[in-house]
Amino acid sequence: MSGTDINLSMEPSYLVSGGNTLWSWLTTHDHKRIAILYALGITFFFFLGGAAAVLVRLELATPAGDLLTAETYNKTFTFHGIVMVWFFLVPSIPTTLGNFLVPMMIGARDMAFPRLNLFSWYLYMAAGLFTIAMLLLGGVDTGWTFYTPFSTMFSNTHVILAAVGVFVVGFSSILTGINILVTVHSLRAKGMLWFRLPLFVWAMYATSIVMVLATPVLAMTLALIALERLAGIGIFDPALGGDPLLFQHFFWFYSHPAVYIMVLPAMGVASELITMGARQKIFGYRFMTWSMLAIAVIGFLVWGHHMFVAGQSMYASMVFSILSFVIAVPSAIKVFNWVGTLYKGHLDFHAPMLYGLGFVGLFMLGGLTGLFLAATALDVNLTDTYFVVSHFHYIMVGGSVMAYLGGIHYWWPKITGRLYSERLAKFAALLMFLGFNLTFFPQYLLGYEGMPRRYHEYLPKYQMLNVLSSAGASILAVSYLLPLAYLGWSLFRGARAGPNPFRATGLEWTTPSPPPAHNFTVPPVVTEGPYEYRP
Amino acid sequence: MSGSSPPSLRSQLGALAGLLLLLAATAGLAYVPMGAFNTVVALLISLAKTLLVMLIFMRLRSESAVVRLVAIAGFAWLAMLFLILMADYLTRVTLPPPY
Amino acid sequence: MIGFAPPQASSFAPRIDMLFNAMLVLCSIVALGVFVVMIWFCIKYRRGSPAERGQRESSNLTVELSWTLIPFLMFCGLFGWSLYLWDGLRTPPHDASTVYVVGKQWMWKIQHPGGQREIDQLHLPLGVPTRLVMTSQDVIHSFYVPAFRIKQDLLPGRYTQMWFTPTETGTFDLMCAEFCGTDHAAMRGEVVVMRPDDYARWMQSHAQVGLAERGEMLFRRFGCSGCHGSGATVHAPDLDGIYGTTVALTDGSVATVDDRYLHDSIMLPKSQVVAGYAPIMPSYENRIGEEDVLALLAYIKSTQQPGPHPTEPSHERH
Amino acid sequence: MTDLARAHLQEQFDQPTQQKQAATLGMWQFLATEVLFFGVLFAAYTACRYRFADGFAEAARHTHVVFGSIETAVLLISSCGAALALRNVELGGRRVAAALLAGTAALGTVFLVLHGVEYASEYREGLVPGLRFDHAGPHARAVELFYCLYFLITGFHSLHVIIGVVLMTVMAVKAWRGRFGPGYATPLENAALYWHFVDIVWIFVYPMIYLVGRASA
Repeated sequence: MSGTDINLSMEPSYLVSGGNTLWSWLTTHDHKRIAILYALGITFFFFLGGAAAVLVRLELATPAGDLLTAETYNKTFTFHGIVMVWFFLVPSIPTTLGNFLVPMMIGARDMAFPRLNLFSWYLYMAAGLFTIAMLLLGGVDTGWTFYTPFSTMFSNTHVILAAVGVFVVGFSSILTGINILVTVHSLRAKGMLWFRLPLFVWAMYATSIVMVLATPVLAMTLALIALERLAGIGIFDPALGGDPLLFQHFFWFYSHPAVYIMVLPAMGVASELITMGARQKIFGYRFMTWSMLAIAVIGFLVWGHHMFVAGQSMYASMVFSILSFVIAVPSAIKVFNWVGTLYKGHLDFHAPMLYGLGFVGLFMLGGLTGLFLAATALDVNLTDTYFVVSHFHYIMVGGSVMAYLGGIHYWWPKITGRLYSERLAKFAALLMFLGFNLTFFPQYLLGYEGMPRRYHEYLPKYQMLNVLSSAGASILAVSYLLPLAYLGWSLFRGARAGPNPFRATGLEWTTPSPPPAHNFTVPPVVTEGPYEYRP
Repeated sequence: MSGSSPPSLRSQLGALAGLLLLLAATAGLAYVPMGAFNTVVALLISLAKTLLVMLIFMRLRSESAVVRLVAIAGFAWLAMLFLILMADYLTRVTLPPPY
Repeated sequence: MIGFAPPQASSFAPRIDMLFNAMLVLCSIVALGVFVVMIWFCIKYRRGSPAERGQRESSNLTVELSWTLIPFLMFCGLFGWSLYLWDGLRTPPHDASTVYVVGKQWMWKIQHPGGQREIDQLHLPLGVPTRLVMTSQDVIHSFYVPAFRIKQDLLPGRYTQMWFTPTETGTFDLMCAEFCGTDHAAMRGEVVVMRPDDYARWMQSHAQVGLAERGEMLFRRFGCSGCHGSGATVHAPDLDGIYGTTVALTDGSVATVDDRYLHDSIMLPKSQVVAGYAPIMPSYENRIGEEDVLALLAYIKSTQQPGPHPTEPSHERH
Repeated sequence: MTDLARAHLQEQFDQPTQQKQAATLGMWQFLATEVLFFGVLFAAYTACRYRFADGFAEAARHTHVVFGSIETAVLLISSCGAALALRNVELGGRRVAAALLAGTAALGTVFLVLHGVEYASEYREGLVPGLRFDHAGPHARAVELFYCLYFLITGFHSLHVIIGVVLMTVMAVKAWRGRFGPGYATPLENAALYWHFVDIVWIFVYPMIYLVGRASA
């Protein structure tokens, strides 16, 4: 896609230049190194949150609450939620792949604010420390949703510490969002018009809008929770005249758009994976970009569908219901366009492509079940049951994690300069797809049977499906550990990757792998749109 | 604040005079009984003051379209929050206590 | 999922299941269609396959618009159908019999109009529209009966309601669906739906003292009578026959003694102090349950001379 | 472009104008997030006031409207000071700009002192929820809620003023040392934008806190 040919140069790669001391990494301003710093933190938290999930699934293998006490169980799923949402899913793609690729894809030397970029990593780590401290001191048992008045007046756990952790990580998220938005606005290479941007960049752009405009609301709301515990102000406390529903409104004003913070980047990654695998242009490029922007905006108007039975006005519920149906339209457009992209292609089933196809399938199943929850009359029965649990895991684990790993596999040669075992990677992708469905499909049935979520013990009639789910979870766990092993191995023993092992389009593939410190030796000039694959 | 020449002294001092006048107006009008319109008037005056500050002190007049869009976005999103939040409160039917 | 559905035991259940199944069929068709097309493309257009390719368009407005508008119209239809059911779910009929539910960590306290009280059990007659008026004493709970396909949160400091008509006799699971603390999972109970004659017999055998009599008992047990009773030495207002009158408050305003006022005077005695009295009454907030306040209020009301009530006390209808 | 601007050019940018536009855009985005930060408090205020209209009117009548009005004027004038300082720098000035910035910081301090006096008198009047609150009457709860929000909103705003005063002081020193000139004043511009934003927040706080229920007393 670029007018210049491959920028092969003798410049040392970013992994080497600037020295390789610990200090050089901790003070780096290079967006690629910061992406790797983030990747380390995110991987750590992913497995930490995953360990909590393993405990939850083990406990739920039998109906009796025998493995963990009720209190420990509650702390475990809360920890799982907090870590996975704020320390893995929200930052995962934007801070690693986004940080690494956005400047490269638009032909820039770095992010617009490199120091701010590093600072937001430190914020992320500081927030992580708060969260670890919270865990070590005994955890928190409110659920990741912090519903009042339980979190403010009744819980005796470390709610303030947890809230501070999330508050700080929120700032990290805001700063990342601002950085990406400004970078895309001001640092595009010559000829990189808006509608020549790869869809991944568009996805990061839409995500950043949501991050910047939604996160402050969460931060302030959690600050209010902390103050309510500390100083006894009563804005959310009915005993003092406050309204717990006000908390839910504020919380979901962030936390519903946060779902789009998690899935929009995944959509961007999937678009890259599928065009590469199909070796042709994305079908309906403009519809893809507009639908992402539409999701980012409409995503702010649907939060009340979490509150259909919470006691909000029935008229407000009607409005939220129709808007929730409406936001399914752009998601549907995207699924159809991905499938359309396969039409008349030359399909190569590399591991990244398998992840991409897996993402489309699982995202679609998660999205379709979302329709059931958007329908007020059905939501009354299904909300707060395992149906909801399964629905959002399909979107976040089936969707986002699948796409995140697909992206890691796709750009791994670019990031590290090494190739991994393609056969193992394909096997892991298939295993993940199967393990995931075995874990979470039974949960749809459980929810339909009426098993409420956040139950430490349950009625014996639900056991069969729970055992299936726990069995699936063990397969899923293996499929997550596998990439850790073979990707780790490839770091040291993998074959050297050329600049473009997938013969993909995009500016990031025009520089050596791993790229030099400032990405391009010659500033690239762009003359055509993305995904100009030639068979 | 891209590349344009600095604004005139008159515009800055004029804006300040306008702001102080509006301050006097809003303080005075608060004591005139107008029912619900007291709040409406107070908010309209606040809006006028905000526009003065943003357009003249913050020089939004000479900024690029993107910056103006960002400046509006913050308020627009806040409006969404207010609109739907209050839609709930305004249409909520409180169930009378049964005792 | 038809095989997994819990029993349909309320008038809503079949109608909600019908919408669910309709959506299920629709979504299954879409999902299956997409999967089939995806797999078909994957096989047909795999690298090196002999399939004819020609020039594929990069976009096609007709195609895009059709897969934008068709889902949209479909969604509007589903929304309308769901709205129709929703309206029914939210509008209790006027002749519904009312049962009070108080949620508390971690139990359900039920109070029938005739004074019968139960914990974690709710006995109901078959075929009678029932309205539950609910509140919580501490955190948010949620009253969930899967067999009835209904759920409603219970909020502290506020009343919420839900209604249904049981259509099957039997025992159905009742669960708390909103996370409410340590023993959330143990906050379960059962709804027992009985034939009307069985129900009448059950009510008879569990008849307890009426609400007002219980209130009188509590009036003594909580020590209210020590100050407010006749012959008390402490300077406190006499409550006999006070309901429905107006009292002057220390801040010069006047309050009508209604349900709200009495409730607040027990729970927040400092907020409205009657003129001529010192604000010495301790707050009973967090010390007595909402269901006891109900009984106390019934007692205070019963001390008044027969006459027109400012509001008809609904639980004394029987 | 001046040498001053060239000297501050970071390697990811090609042109000083590009860098300046990026900084301005970033600052405005930060201010948009700030709008939503304060917006939560304002939304909470609106919801509570809708539920307890009379109580809020009663509570607001206990605020010190004279103090509030003077504080508003002080902030408005200081905002103008910051704008004039920037203008002066762009015209090549140094001493006047530094003086104006110092004046801005001083006015910010005056604002804080006035607010401190206000808080102290509220403590004396028993209007501080949690510490000393002895307002009674039918609206006691609503009044308490109002003062919770009052301390939250004004406290959070004062925190911003404190940051602003520090920023303005730093900018005054930098301007005095000639770190800015007609071609390069980005830090000063962004600091001024921040200060104006703090001013805007107060423009809304003032009628919401001090002017409610004045006509119906």
